[in-house]
Amino acid sequence: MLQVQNLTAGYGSLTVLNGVSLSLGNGARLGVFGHNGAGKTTLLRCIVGAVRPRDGKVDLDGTDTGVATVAENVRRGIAFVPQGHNVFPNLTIEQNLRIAGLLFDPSFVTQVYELFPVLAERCRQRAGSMSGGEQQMLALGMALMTKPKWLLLDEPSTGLAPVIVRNVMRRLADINERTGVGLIVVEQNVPATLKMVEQAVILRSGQIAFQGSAEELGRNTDLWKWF
Amino acid sequence: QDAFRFGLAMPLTGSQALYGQDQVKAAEWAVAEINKAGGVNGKKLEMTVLDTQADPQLGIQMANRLVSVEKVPVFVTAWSAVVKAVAPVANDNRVVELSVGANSPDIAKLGDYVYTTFPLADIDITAVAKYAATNMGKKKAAIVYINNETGIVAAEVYKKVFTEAGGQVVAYETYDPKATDFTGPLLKVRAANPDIIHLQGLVSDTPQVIAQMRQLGLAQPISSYSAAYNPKLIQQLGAAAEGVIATSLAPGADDSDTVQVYVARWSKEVGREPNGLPYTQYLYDAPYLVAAVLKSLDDKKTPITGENFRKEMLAMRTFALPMTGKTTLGEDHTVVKPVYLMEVKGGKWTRKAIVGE
Amino acid sequence: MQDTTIILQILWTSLATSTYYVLFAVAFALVLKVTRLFNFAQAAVMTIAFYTAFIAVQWLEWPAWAAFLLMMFMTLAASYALERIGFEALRQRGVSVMFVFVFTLMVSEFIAYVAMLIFGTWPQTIFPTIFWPVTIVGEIAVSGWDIPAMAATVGALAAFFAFMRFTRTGQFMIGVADNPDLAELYGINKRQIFLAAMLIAGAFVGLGMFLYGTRAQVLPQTGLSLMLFAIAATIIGGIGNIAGAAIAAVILGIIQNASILFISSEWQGFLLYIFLFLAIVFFPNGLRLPRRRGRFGTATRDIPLGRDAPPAESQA
Amino acid sequence: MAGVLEVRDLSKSFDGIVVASHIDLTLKSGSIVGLIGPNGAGKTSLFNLISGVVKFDSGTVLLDGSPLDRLKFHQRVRGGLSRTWQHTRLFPSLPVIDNLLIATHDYPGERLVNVLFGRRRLKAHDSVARDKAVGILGKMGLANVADDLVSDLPYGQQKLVGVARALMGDAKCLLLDEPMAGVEGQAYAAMQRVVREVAESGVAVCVVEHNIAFIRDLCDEGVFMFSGAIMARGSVAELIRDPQLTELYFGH
Amino acid sequence: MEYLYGIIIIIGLYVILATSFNLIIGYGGLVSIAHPVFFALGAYTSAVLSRDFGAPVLLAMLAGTLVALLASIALALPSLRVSGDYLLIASIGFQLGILEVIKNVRFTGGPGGFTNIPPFLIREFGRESYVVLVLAVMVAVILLVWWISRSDYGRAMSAMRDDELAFSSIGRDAMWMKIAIFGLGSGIAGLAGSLYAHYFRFIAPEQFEILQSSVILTMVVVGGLRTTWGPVVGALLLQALPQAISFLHLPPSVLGPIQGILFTGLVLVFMFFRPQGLVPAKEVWRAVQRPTGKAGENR
Ligand SMILES: Nc1ncnc2c1ncn2[C@@H]1O[C@H](COP(=O)(O)OP(=O)(O)OP(=O)(O)O)[C@@H](O)[C@H]1O
Ligand SMILES: Nc1ncnc2c1ncn2[C@@H]1O[C@H](COP(=O)(O)OP(=O)(O)OP(=O)(O)O)[C@@H](O)[C@H]1O
Ligand SMILES: [Mg+2]
Ligand SMILES: [Mg+2]
Repeated sequence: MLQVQNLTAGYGSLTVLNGVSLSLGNGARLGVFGHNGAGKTTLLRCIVGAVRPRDGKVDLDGTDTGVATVAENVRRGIAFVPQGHNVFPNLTIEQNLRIAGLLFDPSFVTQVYELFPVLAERCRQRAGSMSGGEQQMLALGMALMTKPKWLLLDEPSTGLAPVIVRNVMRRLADINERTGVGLIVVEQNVPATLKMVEQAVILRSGQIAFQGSAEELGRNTDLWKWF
Repeated sequence: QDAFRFGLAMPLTGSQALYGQDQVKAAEWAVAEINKAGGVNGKKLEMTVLDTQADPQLGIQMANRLVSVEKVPVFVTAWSAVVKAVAPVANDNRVVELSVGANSPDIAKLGDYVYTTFPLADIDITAVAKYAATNMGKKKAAIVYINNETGIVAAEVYKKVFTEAGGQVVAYETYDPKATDFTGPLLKVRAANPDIIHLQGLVSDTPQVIAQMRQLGLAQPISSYSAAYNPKLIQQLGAAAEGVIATSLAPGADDSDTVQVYVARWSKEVGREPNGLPYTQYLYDAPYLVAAVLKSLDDKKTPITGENFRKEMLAMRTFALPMTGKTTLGEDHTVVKPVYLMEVKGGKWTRKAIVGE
Repeated sequence: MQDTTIILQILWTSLATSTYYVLFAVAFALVLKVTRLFNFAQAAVMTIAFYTAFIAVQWLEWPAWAAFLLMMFMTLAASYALERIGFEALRQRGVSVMFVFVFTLMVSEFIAYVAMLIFGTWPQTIFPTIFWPVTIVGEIAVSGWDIPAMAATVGALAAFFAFMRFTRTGQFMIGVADNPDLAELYGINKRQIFLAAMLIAGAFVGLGMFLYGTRAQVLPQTGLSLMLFAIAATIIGGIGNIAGAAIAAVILGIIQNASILFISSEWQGFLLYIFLFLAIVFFPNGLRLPRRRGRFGTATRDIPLGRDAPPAESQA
Repeated sequence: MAGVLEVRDLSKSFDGIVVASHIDLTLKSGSIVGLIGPNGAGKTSLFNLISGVVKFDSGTVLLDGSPLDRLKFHQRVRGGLSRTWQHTRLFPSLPVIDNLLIATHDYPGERLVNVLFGRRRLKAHDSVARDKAVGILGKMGLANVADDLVSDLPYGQQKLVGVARALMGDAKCLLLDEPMAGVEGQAYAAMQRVVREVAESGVAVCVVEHNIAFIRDLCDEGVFMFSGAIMARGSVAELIRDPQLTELYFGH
Repeated sequence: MEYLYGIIIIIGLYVILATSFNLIIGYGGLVSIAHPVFFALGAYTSAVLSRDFGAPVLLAMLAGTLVALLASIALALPSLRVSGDYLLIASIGFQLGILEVIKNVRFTGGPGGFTNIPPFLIREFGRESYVVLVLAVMVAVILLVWWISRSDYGRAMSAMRDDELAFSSIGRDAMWMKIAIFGLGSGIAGLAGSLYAHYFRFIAPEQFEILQSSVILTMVVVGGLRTTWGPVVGALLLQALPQAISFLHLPPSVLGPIQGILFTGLVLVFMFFRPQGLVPAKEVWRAVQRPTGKAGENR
């Protein structure tokens, strides 16, 4: 269970999230949408513990992740793929993956390579010299190395070719079904995301403007056509 | 006016503090003694101590302060760079600067108000060099010196004197003040195969250089100057210290009763011998010299100014001082003193000769 | 032949005396790599290490091994305190790299003054004597200090590189060195890693100071002047390249000593600085080991000294 | 009509990884070229080679007929080339408006002499530049964040600021690297309008994007890159229909 | 009050040094420690020219400034060509190397220092005139750096520090700008050096060692990097503090170390309680006038 209860958070004098509540059962798949600056990234950062909530809490199976450090939350099973600059640029691909998985299951590397064959080919290349899309794949792979219970993805499709996006979305759904990893995906690419999530949320200026099933949102296109 | 004042600007911190602090202590004892014996015509002698860190800039600040805040007619200072740097302050303000301990030969030429009561480098280095060439009969000398002012100047003096006395300098090597390994220069010395080696270093590196010399098989006699003259050297080098010659510009405990009492007082109150015993002896004497001049001025009821102090001091010219004996200020702003040559024999410093008595 | 003996002797002695420089350089390079700090407070740790050993041997008259253990303990304790009380607090306040640098400088000076107050300013050594017996091997004088010092240094370095290569903490250091905030996303506790780096560096400093203090005299401010060499080596070795720093330390030591064969000795000090200059012109990326691809510990990075630069862009 | 920017037989490889092989590309004044291709095809690298961030192995790049090979990055920009970055590379310690003000073609404030002795010129330039910047921000829907620090903006808006900054320099040739990645759909129309306007003013534009709809709606011509080489050219609609490219890139 | 004049002049010179150093390391983001060596070059050039070559003091001072400026460009050109960080290495090498040369050549007086430098103004107009001169230069330097940092140049410096590649991508030349900043800052240090030489009339190489670098760096950083008043406050405080401590009349036997402990201890305390410097800087470039657009709601 991941429960976000009446979460309020912000930076300095600015309040970004205002009383957001969510309740997700294990293995849930949630899509979060909203315009730029709606607070999507902030929501994910609160869940992983990188932003301290002003009010409310994030409850993961009975523990409050809002007060723990990021490292502790990650070890409890929350993985987070940030938006941009999300790999160790001076280490090789292989080093990146191994370090990401050291506390968990280093042998998982082979599965990541299977998911993204291009990473296996380039396993000795410096991550910083990879193309934008390749770095995005690596970041996803690294998050998977932590064998999470919850996978938080901040705009995972950014910079990925359409065919890869489709592939990634499909594989994520696949992993979710096989291992029961919960998914929270923040996306601008709504149609592609709606195909893989069950639940959907629209954030507007830090508040939940819509909450429901993916299908419902899919039908209601004028709700999302601007995202 | 119920007290006479003079200044003392010495390094109390920084790399030179090990000397500075002991020298200040010696001066303080002297002031206390003078006051116990009735002061200067019944008035107290007061000494203002300031820290120069042996740094010229700080030296100037402290000299300025002594001159314009404390308004002293005379101040005592040391360390060549500081002595030189504050010379304009003394000259411009007509306040006497007594250099006690700096030995750079330039000090004699710093201006009308700068005098030294400490013999300059020419004196003791000349003595060891001449002694090596004539008395010890050494023909080939090697000079190893630290690459700083004292090192360079002294090495030049040694070279000149030794050559003039008929010897030959076969190796002339320097090392960096920051060095911790001296193999290179020492091997060059070894290759030159000298009869005697003169080492001009600091207290902190001298034992190490000597240790390394002996380890590299350089068995020749080694001479040095007052930096080597301390008991620690023998402790740190053990048998390797045997035969090391050093100089002292002041009489030792064996030469004079006052010195014996003085050294005993160090052992009793501080638990060790002073760092650089001869220097502290000169510093002990400095307040006596100042007091003598002040007394004479006071007797004549002359106002105590730097100008009058200088005149009176030059008029008196000769002083009998407790630690270092008779001292005559020369026309050339310097003093001449006997040089005591010391040698390590049987694990102890023993006197080898007195030059220039 | 006389000349070869001289060269060999210089090589040998420089190699022996470079041991403590190597240890200081590696300690400095490690902290710089992992925490991105120019840790001048290493000089404070050096001072504490030395005077602890000095007290144990000369005042308490402990045997050498016990003194060494006590010294190591104090060194580690000092490193621990420095990290937990000093750096961590400053990090939390988000101060600039330059600020921490000045902080470390002040800590070193502070400790030097404290040492001066307690121990005076007379140069000291750990054991009463610094004269080591000499054996002549071939025509080369080998002092009794040389071999143990080299063995200890090589042993420590081997243990260190094995640690970096094979342990979790070692590998985490590499990650944290690259991007500490990102490392947290993989469950790595960066506080612990920073601490580990400081402690390992502390151990190197302790060992190095023991070697130094048994061979040369130490003053309260000796630590600070020894730092310069460590920094030069670290920079020439390529910032972030620990093995490079170690090798640069050895090479610098040898060159500085051997230079006497070619140039007049008063210009010897100048040579180190000429070297720093040449290093920029000819080895702009530092002395790099032949790059063994995909191994840990060989990747080099540029450390932004002023403020954190944005992460490297692809191909940029 | 000759191209503003001509890339001729350009090649580059890194340790055996070919990022550009014999690329020929002409960007004409007023036209918008869409550069597409799978991840790692070499699109960003091509921009890097053209702008001089990375040196190429062989070939030439001509801007207005004169070769760029010997010029440094900033000199090429001075010569009329402008580019954006795939990851935003803004100046985080400057407010949005200042990020733009500094990017004018002849920013006089970069010379100490002007700062000390040319106040009048600075002032004149500043007011012109400010009007221009406000205009561009307005068009991109960023007017209300003009005084914010860029580091406080959400990622999407940072991308927009990056494009706005590139527009300040009056370039002859504009290279946009994934301008829409991470940007909300709402900015779609604004971005289309702005880029089109720029092209209409005579600038040669090249856009890299994975958002195919955006490319389709905007570009006059499409170029498909694969493994460092240009594999196909034509109208974007044609490219999308190509079954081989669909297999490689668009997906089914 | 010669003592006071001396102190004022020293503080004034340190304010000049710290302010110009702030221009280099703070505003320019150029990590160099070689500032004292430009101070030395200015001092030595001016001293040698006026004493041994009979140059008029004013001209000699100008030459000192110029030599420092040119030397700084000679240092910056090769090292900045590679990468900004190499300036640090090069500056260490440069500083120690130049000092080594000063120690080993004859005409500088070697390690013993250079004495009898001709005075300036003092003979004719008294010490006060020199105090006025130094203070005037100080004010001019503060104003200059203030003006530069607030002008359009300040905006450019800020951008350059943030991201050099992006800076190139908008057509700005980072390399040239760094050289200009470094040259200007170092030239000012050279001027301070010549001012020093003709008042105190003795200079020695040991006055310009690395230790001096750390003193100036501490002034700038403890005072407040990238602020107008930070280096001024830093220089004032760090110069006045030891003076004040020395008036405490501590017993001479502990005087030295206790002074040092008090001084470094106080600086450490300042650092702990004012971690952004005594005059904290916003990490944000502040323009002379705020832009006309409406202010964002989040500030
Ligand atoms: N570090 C920060 N300091 C101050 N304000 C911030 C910071 N990060 C974000 N903000 C502000 O918080 C608000 C929400 O930002 P957030 O990054 O959560 O948006 P988002 O929904 O993820 O947008 P995008 O789709 O562009 O990524 C924005 O208005 C932004 O300006
Ligand atoms: N410095 C380098 N060293 C090695 N390989 C490199 C270097 N720079 C780029 N590459 C490789 O060249 C290829 C092309 O990269 P580029 O960034 O141009 O791709 P792209 O077409 O922009 O991809 P994306 O759409 O993912 O951004 C990638 O596979 C990348 O790994
Ligand atoms: Mg976001
Ligand atoms: Mg790309």
